[in-house]
Amino acid sequence: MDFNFTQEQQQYGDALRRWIDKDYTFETRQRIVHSSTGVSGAAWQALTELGMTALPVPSGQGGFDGDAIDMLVVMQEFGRGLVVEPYFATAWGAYFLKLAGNQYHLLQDVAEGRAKLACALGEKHSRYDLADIKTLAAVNGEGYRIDGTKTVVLHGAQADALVVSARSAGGQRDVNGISLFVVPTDTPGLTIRDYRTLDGRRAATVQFSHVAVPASALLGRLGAGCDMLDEAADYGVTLLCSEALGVMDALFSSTLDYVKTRQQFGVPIGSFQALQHRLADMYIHLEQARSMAMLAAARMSCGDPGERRRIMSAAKVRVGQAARFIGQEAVQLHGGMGVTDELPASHHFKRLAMIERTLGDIDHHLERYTAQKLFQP
Amino acid sequence: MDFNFTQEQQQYGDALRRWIDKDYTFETRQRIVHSSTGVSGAAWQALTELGMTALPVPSGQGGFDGDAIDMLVVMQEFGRGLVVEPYFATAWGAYFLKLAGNQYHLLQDVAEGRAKLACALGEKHSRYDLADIKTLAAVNGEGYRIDGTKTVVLHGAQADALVVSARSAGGQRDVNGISLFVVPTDTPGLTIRDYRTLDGRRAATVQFSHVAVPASALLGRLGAGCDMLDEAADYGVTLLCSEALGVMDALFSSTLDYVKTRQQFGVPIGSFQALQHRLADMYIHLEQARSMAMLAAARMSCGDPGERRRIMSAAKVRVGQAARFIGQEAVQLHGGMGVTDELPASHHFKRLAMIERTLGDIDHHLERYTAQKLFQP
Amino acid sequence: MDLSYTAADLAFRDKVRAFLAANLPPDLQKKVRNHVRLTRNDYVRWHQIAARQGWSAPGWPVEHGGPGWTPTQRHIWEEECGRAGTPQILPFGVNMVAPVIMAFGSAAQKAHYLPRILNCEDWWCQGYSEPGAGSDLASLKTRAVRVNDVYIVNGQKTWTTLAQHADMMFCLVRTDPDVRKQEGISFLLIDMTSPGITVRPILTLDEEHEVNEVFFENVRVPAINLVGQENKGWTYAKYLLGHERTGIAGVGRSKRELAFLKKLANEHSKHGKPLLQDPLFATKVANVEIELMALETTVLRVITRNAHSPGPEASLLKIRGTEIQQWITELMIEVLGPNALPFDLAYLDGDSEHAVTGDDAGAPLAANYLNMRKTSIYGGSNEIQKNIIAQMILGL
Amino acid sequence: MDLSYTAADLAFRDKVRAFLAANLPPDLQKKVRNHVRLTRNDYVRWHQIAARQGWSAPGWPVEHGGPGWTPTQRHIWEEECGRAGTPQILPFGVNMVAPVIMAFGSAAQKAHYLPRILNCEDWWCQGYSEPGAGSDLASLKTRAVRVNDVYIVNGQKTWTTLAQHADMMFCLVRTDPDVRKQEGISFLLIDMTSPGITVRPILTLDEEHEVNEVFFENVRVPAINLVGQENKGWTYAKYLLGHERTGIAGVGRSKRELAFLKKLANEHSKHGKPLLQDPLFATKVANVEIELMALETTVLRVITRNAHSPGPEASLLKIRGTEIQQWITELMIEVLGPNALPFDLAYLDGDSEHAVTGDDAGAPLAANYLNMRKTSIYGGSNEIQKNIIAQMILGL
Repeated sequence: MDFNFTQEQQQYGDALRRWIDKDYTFETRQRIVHSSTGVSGAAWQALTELGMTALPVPSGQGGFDGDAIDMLVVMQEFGRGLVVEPYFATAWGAYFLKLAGNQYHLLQDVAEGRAKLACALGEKHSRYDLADIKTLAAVNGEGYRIDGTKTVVLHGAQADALVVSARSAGGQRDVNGISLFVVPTDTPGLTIRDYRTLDGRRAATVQFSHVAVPASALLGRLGAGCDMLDEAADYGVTLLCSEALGVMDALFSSTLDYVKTRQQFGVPIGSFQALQHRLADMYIHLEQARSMAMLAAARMSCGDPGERRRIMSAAKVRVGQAARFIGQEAVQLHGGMGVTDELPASHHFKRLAMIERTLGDIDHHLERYTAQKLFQP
Repeated sequence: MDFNFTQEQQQYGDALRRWIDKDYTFETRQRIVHSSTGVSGAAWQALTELGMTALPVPSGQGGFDGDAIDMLVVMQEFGRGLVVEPYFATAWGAYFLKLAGNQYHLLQDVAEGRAKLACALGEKHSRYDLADIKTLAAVNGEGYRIDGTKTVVLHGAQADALVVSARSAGGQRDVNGISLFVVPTDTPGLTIRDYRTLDGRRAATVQFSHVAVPASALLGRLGAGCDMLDEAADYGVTLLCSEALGVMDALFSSTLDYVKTRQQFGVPIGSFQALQHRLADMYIHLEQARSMAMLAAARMSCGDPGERRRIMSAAKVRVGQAARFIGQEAVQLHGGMGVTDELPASHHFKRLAMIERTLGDIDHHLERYTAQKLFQP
Repeated sequence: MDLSYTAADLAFRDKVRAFLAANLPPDLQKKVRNHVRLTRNDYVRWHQIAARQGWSAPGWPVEHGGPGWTPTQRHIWEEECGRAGTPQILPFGVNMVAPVIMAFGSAAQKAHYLPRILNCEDWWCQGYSEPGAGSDLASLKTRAVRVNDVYIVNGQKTWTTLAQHADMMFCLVRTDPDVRKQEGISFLLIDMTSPGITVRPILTLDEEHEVNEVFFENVRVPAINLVGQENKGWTYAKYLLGHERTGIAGVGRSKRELAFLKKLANEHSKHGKPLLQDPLFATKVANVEIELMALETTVLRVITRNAHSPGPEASLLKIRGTEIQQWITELMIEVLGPNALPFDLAYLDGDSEHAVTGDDAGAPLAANYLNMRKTSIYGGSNEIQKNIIAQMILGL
Repeated sequence: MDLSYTAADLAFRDKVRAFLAANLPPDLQKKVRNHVRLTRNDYVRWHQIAARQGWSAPGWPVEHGGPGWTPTQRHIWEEECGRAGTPQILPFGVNMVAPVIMAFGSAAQKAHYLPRILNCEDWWCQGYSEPGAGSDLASLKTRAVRVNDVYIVNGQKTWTTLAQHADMMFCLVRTDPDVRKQEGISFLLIDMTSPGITVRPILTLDEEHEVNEVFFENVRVPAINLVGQENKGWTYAKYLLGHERTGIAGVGRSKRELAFLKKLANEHSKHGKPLLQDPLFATKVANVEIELMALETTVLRVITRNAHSPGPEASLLKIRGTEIQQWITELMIEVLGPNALPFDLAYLDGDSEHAVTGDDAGAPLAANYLNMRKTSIYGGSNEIQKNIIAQMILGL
């Protein structure tokens, strides 16, 4: 049993952190957030040079074949640094392509920083149930025709291609009949409406009107996309847990700094025992969440879907609980400063609140956890 | 709007408290708990003289016609004083008789302290669902024959007569087909196995083997006992909430005394801010529970069953939450002393834990609350 | 003990309801109910509608223009306004500076300011907190030096709510730096148009301009604007703190928000069924509803006992009231799920008719969740309230 | 990073499992699993079975009779014992006094006591807490005065676990009352059969005789029973505190109890369906299971980093470990519902074959809930653990 990162992992984590400290400061980040696109071409270029875009891509397509543990190292840093670039969306999308095994060119473009991806899976009504799909995929000559509307597509407008779920058969919430496609964002019939998200990022409503795609756009087998969706969603969960861990680390640390510095009644407020005990509770949450984020990254590739679901849902639950506790307490302990837009703390808080609502909240994953066979005595 | 007790209410509350302080001290109480019957004839005699047995009985049967608010005043004192006499069981039983309207003699005996009652409603499997009944009542000549086993009958072995629920028709969990009877405990075929409860009281397993009762034993109409059961259970809930309030008052007050007196590190432990904030939380719980116990007592006779259910369930939930928080925190703040048998504090804690499991726990009543039509938007 | 409203109370409630039905402008009501941010004019409009009815200052004595209501009637008014969704009548004038002026102000101050407060002719803001003086308010440093018949004020206030709209500020300033910190403070009324005042916005985490920093550079304040005696300002501030804090629980408002939450949860579904029927979610809603039910009863217990100043029990009401408000906003974004992510500033600020996502009711809720984090911090943080309970009620 | 057991670890686990399957007496296992109270003999029997295998002191160095296990192997042993349901090997000898004797004791003390501890020939108890010295242990007052080659001990200890069975006590006594309170304390080994010792039971709230008061009246303790130097006892006590606290999380035991809880919840029904399928209840069980899963990983992180003394992180393990234990016992009585009320002392104490209610598995659970309230109080209360985290880890 070994909880250490390899030297190599530490190195690229450090490199990423150095780049953020130097070139992606809070002020820079805020400028990017308020820019028209909400992302930075220069930053993407830098991330490509740091090998970040290649990391999740298989070596066959010019990538570094990074696993979920490698991704933990980098996602932590993205979280800590509040990076708003479409890295999560792209890495998550790449996982679909990797599972599909037929999108070598696009994966190569991802590895080399030429292509960004986004995942258009949710719909207005679907909440966290990714199998709840109204968007239709009909056979159309050699290919397919997609119609429907996807909502809250993270970095949809910044992507070059979208992974899209659609129903080629079955009823609205059937697990069978789901098909996955990859669709370039310049495909005719696609309308993308970009907007800001609460945590300073971008998302979009993506409308498909008679969008024709070739047969090669299909990921996996027609109507059998459910397992791929399930596994890729779990991969997304471990990325988010890893990112949340970095966010919480930074937020806890700035809270500690704040209570040690902020003076009231002639002493640092961190000398008040009631606050000390709450900080101790935050610390316990943080370490328990760290354990679960690590466990999730380590078990992502365990090969047993039941065990994978169990651990990923457990991690999302536990990290979600920690995120809520640490986030809310950090704001409270920062006092007035905690509710301004001016400190990174409130942006860390917002990111945590939004991670909680991405790919399933605490209740969703508790329910999924208890539905697993492994939960039975 | 008026939250004050009448002068009369205050007087009998005070009289009861004086009697407890003088004749039902903690030491006396402990002796009674460990005696062979677990109750005291002398105490019952004193309670009769104080008018307590007459209080819940209608004036037509020699009682004082006390309502749930009157009962709040006395149940608080019983809670505070950890009285283990079968008062709750008897008052609760009397409510059934009052609703039935045909048990004048027995009610008169209750008022005059000659008869104690107990309610044999639950069964091994039934949990908090009082309509989940296997015990059968068959027509038997002019009367009925009862067969079955009732469990955790509070003060069953100390009672002179039992209120019993049985199924005269319908399936195990049907709301229709429930009949209620009153059965003297010396009726042939009754076997009562007495045991101690965790909070120093008595309960019993009561077995009915071909127990023949006359037609006059039926309370209300045959097979239509469900509403009566529901209303009487709500009455029991308000009594328990009132008692719990007294228990919490006493427990909170002894905890406050303890932290003001107990010295560690050269100061009273109540000077530590972390403990102060927890005591403030206990205070908030206590006051919120007090509000709900008062609201429940005031609404018990509101006349609208939906509203009654809603408020009684809300009160049992809120009082239960307060009881758990205050109980556990009080033990913790008492340190080692909190887990000994020697202080009233741990007995107050035990009583709260058992009240929580009587007539529905927090989850049961949350579920009942959300099932009411009034919960819908 | 009788926990029902009297016939007179019920008649009064009907009167209030009728007034609100007839006088609350639908556009304002829609904004409030939909959590769209209000403009200065929105607040003033509603205040003046209430004032025309003589109801803008429910807690004031009749002699100054109050309606002469009982505590229960005031509670009913607050509750009905909350439920209907009126803009708040901001407390800075009516509930904060006015009672101090009534108790300690000069005849001229009373004659000038009170009618103007009643009718919202002046917009007041509160100059209390400073960068170094938050929970420890008495350590404030803003300096006022008397020179003949003016005070020269220098220093800085912060977290000043809606100061960008304000005509007047009531302000705690240090007039004697050489005594115990509580003893050298005075209570000044400052005209916000005075030269030397700079108001700098602080954006809150939901990018709202609600609070400000206010800088004073040799601001000249006429000495007649001193309330009461010099160096006695701390006494007045404490008087104010114990005054009129029943509305602090926000029961009426929370009832409206809870009803909104339930409606929302009924319209959103999970596995094809309304979320409000999901046992986990329904239970959370029930828990808040029960807590609010308990709090309303607690409020009524407190106000029927102690009409004007609830005393330290107000700390309980503040803590639980703000927690309930926060829980409700949290549950609202739980309902939205992933649809909580979009952030539509134009719609929030009332600059756009509809939300970019098409979900007008849902769009402001996540920002609302963020915004409401402030409630456990402002007005004496909930930690300070627990200290007050421990000391004043529990004797620790 | 690799969070799987190695092949060697797995082989070791199989060996432990095989040992337990062959050697854990079924009657003991049944008692433990069913929460029936253990006798002195029950504890001794199991300790000696483990000793015969050489496994009674997993943390000891090989030279003193330890098995030479890695931290992971020790964790596996604890976990497997917990899951199987062995009686606990009580910590007072093996994990508490023994490391102090090894580090600071004389050669004669080592030679005499260590083998006897290994084989449970002496039952040890811990003489630390006093009526006035709980969390503030250093303020202890029990006095030892040296007269020639004996110490004369007078005073009182309290909360002394299972002292009624004890042959020996390791005891903190005050040997110098005139210096700073931490500096006048010595560490004595006291024969419990010495004249002048009185052991008085304290019944816990579940009417169990588990703790005691121990009174000393002119008890003569040979000076050779002093460990290390006079007046250095506080150092040894602190050494002990930082030592061997990984088992403190009780992960294996909690796993067994959680499995028991699930089985119980599957056998009890609500509305005709197993309670474990009720969404509210299942969610609570899942929450505890996930917390335990996280804690196990945290334990492994701590022990693989810091083999022998986990340091202040042990406070985290103690807090969460005891909270999980308490949550599980609380959920058990939630399962029982009204059937939690019966209190069957005869069955609990092993004096009766079956519970009066006929529910052997359920009968002890409410008493168990009560009993486990102690865990957040003893061994340094959870409040003290939070102080340690704040000071030692967070630097506050």
